[in-house]
Amino acid sequence: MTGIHARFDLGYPGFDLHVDLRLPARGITALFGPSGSGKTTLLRCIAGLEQAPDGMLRVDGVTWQEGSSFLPAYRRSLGYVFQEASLFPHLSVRHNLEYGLKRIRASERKVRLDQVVALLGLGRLIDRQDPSSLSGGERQRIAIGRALLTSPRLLLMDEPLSALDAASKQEILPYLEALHGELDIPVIYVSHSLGEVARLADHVVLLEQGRVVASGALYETLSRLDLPTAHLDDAGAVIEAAVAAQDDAYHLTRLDYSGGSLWVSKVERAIGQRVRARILARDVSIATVPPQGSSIANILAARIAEIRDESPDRVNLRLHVGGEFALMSRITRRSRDQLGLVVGMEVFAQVKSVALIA
Amino acid sequence: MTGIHARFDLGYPGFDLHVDLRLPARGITALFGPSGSGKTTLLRCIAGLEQAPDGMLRVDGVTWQEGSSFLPAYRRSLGYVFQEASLFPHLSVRHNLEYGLKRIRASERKVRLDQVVALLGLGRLIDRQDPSSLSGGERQRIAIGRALLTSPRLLLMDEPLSALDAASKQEILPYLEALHGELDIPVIYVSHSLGEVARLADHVVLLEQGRVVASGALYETLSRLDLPTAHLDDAGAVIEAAVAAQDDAYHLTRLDYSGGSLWVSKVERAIGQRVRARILARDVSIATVPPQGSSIANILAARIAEIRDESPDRVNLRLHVGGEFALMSRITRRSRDQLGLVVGMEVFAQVKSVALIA
Amino acid sequence: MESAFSSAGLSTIWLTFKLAAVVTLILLLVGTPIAWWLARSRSWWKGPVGAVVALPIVLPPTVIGFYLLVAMGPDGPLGHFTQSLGIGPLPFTFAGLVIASVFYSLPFVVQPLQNAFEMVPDRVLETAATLRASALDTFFSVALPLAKPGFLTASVLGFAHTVGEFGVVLMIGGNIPGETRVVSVQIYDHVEAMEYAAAHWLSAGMVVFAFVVLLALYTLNPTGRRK
Amino acid sequence: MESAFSSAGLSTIWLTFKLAAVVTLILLLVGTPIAWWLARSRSWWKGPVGAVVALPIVLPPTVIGFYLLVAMGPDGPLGHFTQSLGIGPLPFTFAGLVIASVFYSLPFVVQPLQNAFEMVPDRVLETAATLRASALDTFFSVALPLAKPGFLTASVLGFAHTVGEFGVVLMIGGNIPGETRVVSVQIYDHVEAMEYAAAHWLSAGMVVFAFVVLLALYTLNPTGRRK
Amino acid sequence: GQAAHAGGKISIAAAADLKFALDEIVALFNKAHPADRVETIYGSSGKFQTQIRQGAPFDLYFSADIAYPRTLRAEGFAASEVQPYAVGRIVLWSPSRDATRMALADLADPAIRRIAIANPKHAPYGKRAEEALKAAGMWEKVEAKLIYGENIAQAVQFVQTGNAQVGIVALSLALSPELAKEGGYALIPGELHQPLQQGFIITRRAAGNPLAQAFVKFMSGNEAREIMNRYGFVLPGKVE
Ligand SMILES: Nc1ncnc2c1ncn2[C@@H]1O[C@H](COP(=O)(O)OP(=O)(O)OP(=O)(O)O)[C@@H](O)[C@H]1O
Ligand SMILES: Nc1ncnc2c1ncn2[C@@H]1O[C@H](COP(=O)(O)OP(=O)(O)OP(=O)(O)O)[C@@H](O)[C@H]1O
Ligand SMILES: [Mg+2]
Ligand SMILES: [Mg+2]
Repeated sequence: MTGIHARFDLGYPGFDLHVDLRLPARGITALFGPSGSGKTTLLRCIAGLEQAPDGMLRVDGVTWQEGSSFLPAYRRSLGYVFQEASLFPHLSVRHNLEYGLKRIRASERKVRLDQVVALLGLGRLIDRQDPSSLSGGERQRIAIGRALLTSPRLLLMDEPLSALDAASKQEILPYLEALHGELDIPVIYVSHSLGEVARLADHVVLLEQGRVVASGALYETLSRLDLPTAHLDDAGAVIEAAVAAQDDAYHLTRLDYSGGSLWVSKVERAIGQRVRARILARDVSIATVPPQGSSIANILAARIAEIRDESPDRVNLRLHVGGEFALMSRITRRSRDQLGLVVGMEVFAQVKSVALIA
Repeated sequence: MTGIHARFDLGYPGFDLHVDLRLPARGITALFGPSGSGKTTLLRCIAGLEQAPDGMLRVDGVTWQEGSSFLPAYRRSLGYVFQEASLFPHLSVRHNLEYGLKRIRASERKVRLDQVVALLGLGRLIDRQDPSSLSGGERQRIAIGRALLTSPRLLLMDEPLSALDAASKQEILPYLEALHGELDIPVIYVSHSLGEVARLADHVVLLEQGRVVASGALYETLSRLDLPTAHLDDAGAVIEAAVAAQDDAYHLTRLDYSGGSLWVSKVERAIGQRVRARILARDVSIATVPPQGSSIANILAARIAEIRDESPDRVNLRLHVGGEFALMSRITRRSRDQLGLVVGMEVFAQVKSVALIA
Repeated sequence: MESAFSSAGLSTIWLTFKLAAVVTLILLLVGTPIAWWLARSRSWWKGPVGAVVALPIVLPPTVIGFYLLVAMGPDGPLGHFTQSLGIGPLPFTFAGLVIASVFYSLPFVVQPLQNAFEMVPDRVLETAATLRASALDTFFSVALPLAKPGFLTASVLGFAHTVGEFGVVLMIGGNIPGETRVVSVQIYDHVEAMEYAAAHWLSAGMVVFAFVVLLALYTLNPTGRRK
Repeated sequence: MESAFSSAGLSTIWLTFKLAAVVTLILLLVGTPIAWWLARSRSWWKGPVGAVVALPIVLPPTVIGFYLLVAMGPDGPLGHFTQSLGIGPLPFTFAGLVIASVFYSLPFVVQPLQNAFEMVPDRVLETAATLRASALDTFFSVALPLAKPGFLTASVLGFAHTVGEFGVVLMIGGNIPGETRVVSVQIYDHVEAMEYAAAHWLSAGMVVFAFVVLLALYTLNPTGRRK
Repeated sequence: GQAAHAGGKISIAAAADLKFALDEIVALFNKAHPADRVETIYGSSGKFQTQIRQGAPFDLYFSADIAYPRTLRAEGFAASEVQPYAVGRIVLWSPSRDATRMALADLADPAIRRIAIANPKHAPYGKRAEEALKAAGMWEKVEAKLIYGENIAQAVQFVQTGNAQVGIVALSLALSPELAKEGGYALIPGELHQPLQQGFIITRRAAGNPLAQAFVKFMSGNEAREIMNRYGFVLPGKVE
């Protein structure tokens, strides 16, 4: 009975949430959907901040809500990073950070203050007295740290990174990943950014108008051409590969996966270790003859498994390598016709860029 | 004496803002910089919410602040969208929207309520009574609308879109563009997203630790390899081109510019009209021989003008076509060496994807 | 024994109501700017002014009444002033009662208003400024509505305190029927005269009336919580 | 003529201070949960309870004193109760004074607290809950500090009102030197006995003392504005 | 508890008009009984009556009239008979005009805008003032000018502060050093009103208290009577 099972029905005038979800007990679940689709409402139900009548919530076999029994929010071992950072205005930055930490048993403290301070870059901020004078990004980083410091068994994050610049994001993301890797805290993560989702998530839930449109493993969900995600600019495939070789001179690493081999920026891992990478559909071009003298290092021989219109001018392709799903590609309709691409055809996939994400 | 001239010195413990900026009187200026670099502080100074002593601010020849004279915020014809949407909690959505509208002379009203409602998708929300029950994105859309409805002479936007999903962003961006095109309101726009910046901005200001690191036209600034922006994932060139031909069957448009010709998704504009497009460095690959049978439709003969290390494994290239800057490209160091790329060499630039942005 | 509901009784009730209403109105008018200034100013004077405003509470009403009587009397500074205006001395007049009650109840109005104004976030005021609202406009269109619970409290405390107060009123008013005899004084008289039945009736009437008014206030004006 | 600073005078001042301090403490202890409930509950009872709490203000103090005296007296319901506990009747004792003052000043404490609690945003309370703070813990660690301006006001109003009040005190306390004679009653006595000099001195002392205390409160405890 | 014999203590609840006289008497008594303490509490007679019913710790009750102690006696709160100790008189008093030559009829003078009396409803002196005004046929003429003090002391204050020109007050107050230096008075003929009989009782709690008995005895002694006389109280010849 591990995993999270959530069933909520909640109506507001003009909106109702109607979900019945099973989520894995580990890893990061991305909650993805347009503005007003009920993402925040769902998180609030899970946190026990919204009391959905007849709701049901079980986390790792422990019932948090069912029928008339309702575990109050503070008894739920969860961390919540709100969409709008809500620091306690009367507490210094340090006391904000320590607020939750002090309230859990010493034996439960798996995340240390100095760890969080170092990883979220809070050193310059921790002695500030007045949180209202912090910048937007600073506030949000502190709110994240504060939630992490409760060493929760479930972490709910409502667009935690949207107020951050790319550089801060790049610094924090690895920590969130590590957190999940090391501490095994399941995370439900609301994001508008498919990039973030792909980088972080193991599981994806697509919400639309309060209903679950799709829920599944990241690899499957993001590679499905029939879902709304396929139309996003950032659509693409997420693959799991093993470190196969290192090229120290050029700072490159070769990854092997079911779909072939890819050269990526140096990965500081031992040979054989598994990593996750993301290949955007728009970064994959197709050639019918083996490309020559090109800066594109990654070229895979692939077979077209599916072609689907993405927009009036573009199509999405699913590509298989050795019978298995390997890549998604987005090209113009004209290129499809000029190259005469049809399902089943053998082609060369040129991968311009691979984003290593875990 | 058109344009904005701002000079502010403001110190907080541990931070000081020290800027002397000249911005164009029209178009969108992007304010770009890491968290805590002073973007919000600068906007607040411009808005008159922060009173920097000895500050100076002239907008289109009108002095808003200088020496001891200080125009209070409410006398400055500007719109301000705060980083955290701050709707009036006691007013309905409609009254929030109309708050500023009512306070300007009828003759100054250039933006209509129904226009804003339609363009920001507020129809379903306008009759809501309690703004605190809105979702994060809904709140932000209303805050944007409210600011627009004052038909300001200067619009300050502090990460207005960060709380919005990609789809909403895509809907709102054209409106902001149109606004700027039609109403000729200069906008200062804080953003963490280089994509947004490139799409919207004409002018870019890079801020770091309260200092202006660079300030200049979008094209120049974003194509400079020596600025921090060159290291961003989204680095690339922004070009201005003319509509040269339409391919209705495939829904494509050919753009001509000083750097050559590019095929892009259909642009609904007349032949000869000028548009702006953005080409990410990572979308541009290099070939030393003319590529064959490739889905990449856009191939330009170019000359390497500059090569600069971007990271241990990658380099950025500036490419010229016909003696003028045309493209930026990001490739691995290994590819550079394998292909023997050096400055001055003639190559083929393969452009996988072009984002049309205006 | 005078019944509470005789015509004299009715005039007393009417007078009380009129006094409390006028006093509450003046209190709100006078107290609001003071409270606003106390809440938002960073001046050094804030402390002293706040303390002075709160002072009248610590003195027993009759004593305040006495001092006011001296000050408003023909030889007092206020008396001189009003006489020079040709109004004549204020004691034993309705106007005198009003002024004395305002003075005495001011802290009960200023304090809750000050609190409420302090709780209005700077951000919404700034937002209003960027939407072209002048300070005054912002005050009326944003600060005032957001401080509504404070106004409710201030009005209730001010009104009720004026109704209930009788030390000052007795001293300044002189208990003149139809002119300065208000219900509180009347009940006091009944109790002193051991006309307990009349006192009970009048007290019960006051309590019921107050209860109904307060209930209506609280129910019709639910002072929403902050989200 | 008794001087304000004779030993009897000092005991009166000490008694006043003790009474006001004890009453303020009890008022805060009793008023806080009531105010919290009034501020946060959505119960139907909110209106009626709020109205009842506010009621004591509308009755003249002497009249409240009279009813309390009867209720607490040997034949009153409260008197029966205290006698059955073996405490004996409360009137004319310090305890009786305390109870009466608490009853009378309760609205002055509950109202500002209620306001302050209403102004605490739901969001910070929710945040505390997600950080493992129980309702009680949240109350003490978040709501209370955020409601500080309300507590300041409540304490000032409660304390000052207890010091200044004398109608109830005179009735319930019986003006017994060293036991229930507080400064307000003392000043009242002086004025009634036309011992104006003594009344002036004592009043001036009270005012100066109150001013100093209030000034210290306001200056040391700047009730920060909301950002 | 009961006052002890040696080092005993009693409290006297006394009507406010007794203030000056009683303070002197108590001072004398204390000199004669250095080990004992007598405390006086002045206030409204009606309030005292209510409080004694509710168990107030007063040993002697000197009322400003005789009806209150009689009621208490009838209800069983007294440990002694009701003893008249003085008859009060009322006077016209004014610091701003020459009251010594004034009569009730002069109150119609339009220069006199306000006349202060104690509230006839519950203050004995006010009641007598009303009776006197009615008997003199002046009531209708002056009713609109009347302002009512909570008690006789407040009526005096209205006049003292200049807010009323004339007051009908207790002779004992007019004779007090404080007022005597401010203005003169004219005695209102005693036949215009009921006598202001004032009586006292020993309360139930002081039954058998020797100090209370001693004070009562002292009260009827010559020294005390002389003081009472000086403050304008007519003394009863005998116990009722
Ligand atoms: N109390 C309420 N009363 C009425 N409608 C509500 C209430 N609370 C939420 N809603 C509506 O429910 C919908 C879902 O809100 P929610 O905050 O869950 O959206 P979201 O998916 O988090 O959106 P965003 O990405 O913009 O934050 C919105 O349309 C919102 O307006
Ligand atoms: N009143 C203040 N006292 C002290 N430091 C302050 C104050 N106001 C702002 N700062 C500091 O000044 C710096 C700049 O803040 P600002 O809000 O302008 O940053 P920003 O560029 O908008 O960042 P973000 O992208 O995170 O919103 C921050 O480090 C902030 O902590
Ligand atoms: Mg949301
Ligand atoms: Mg900012």
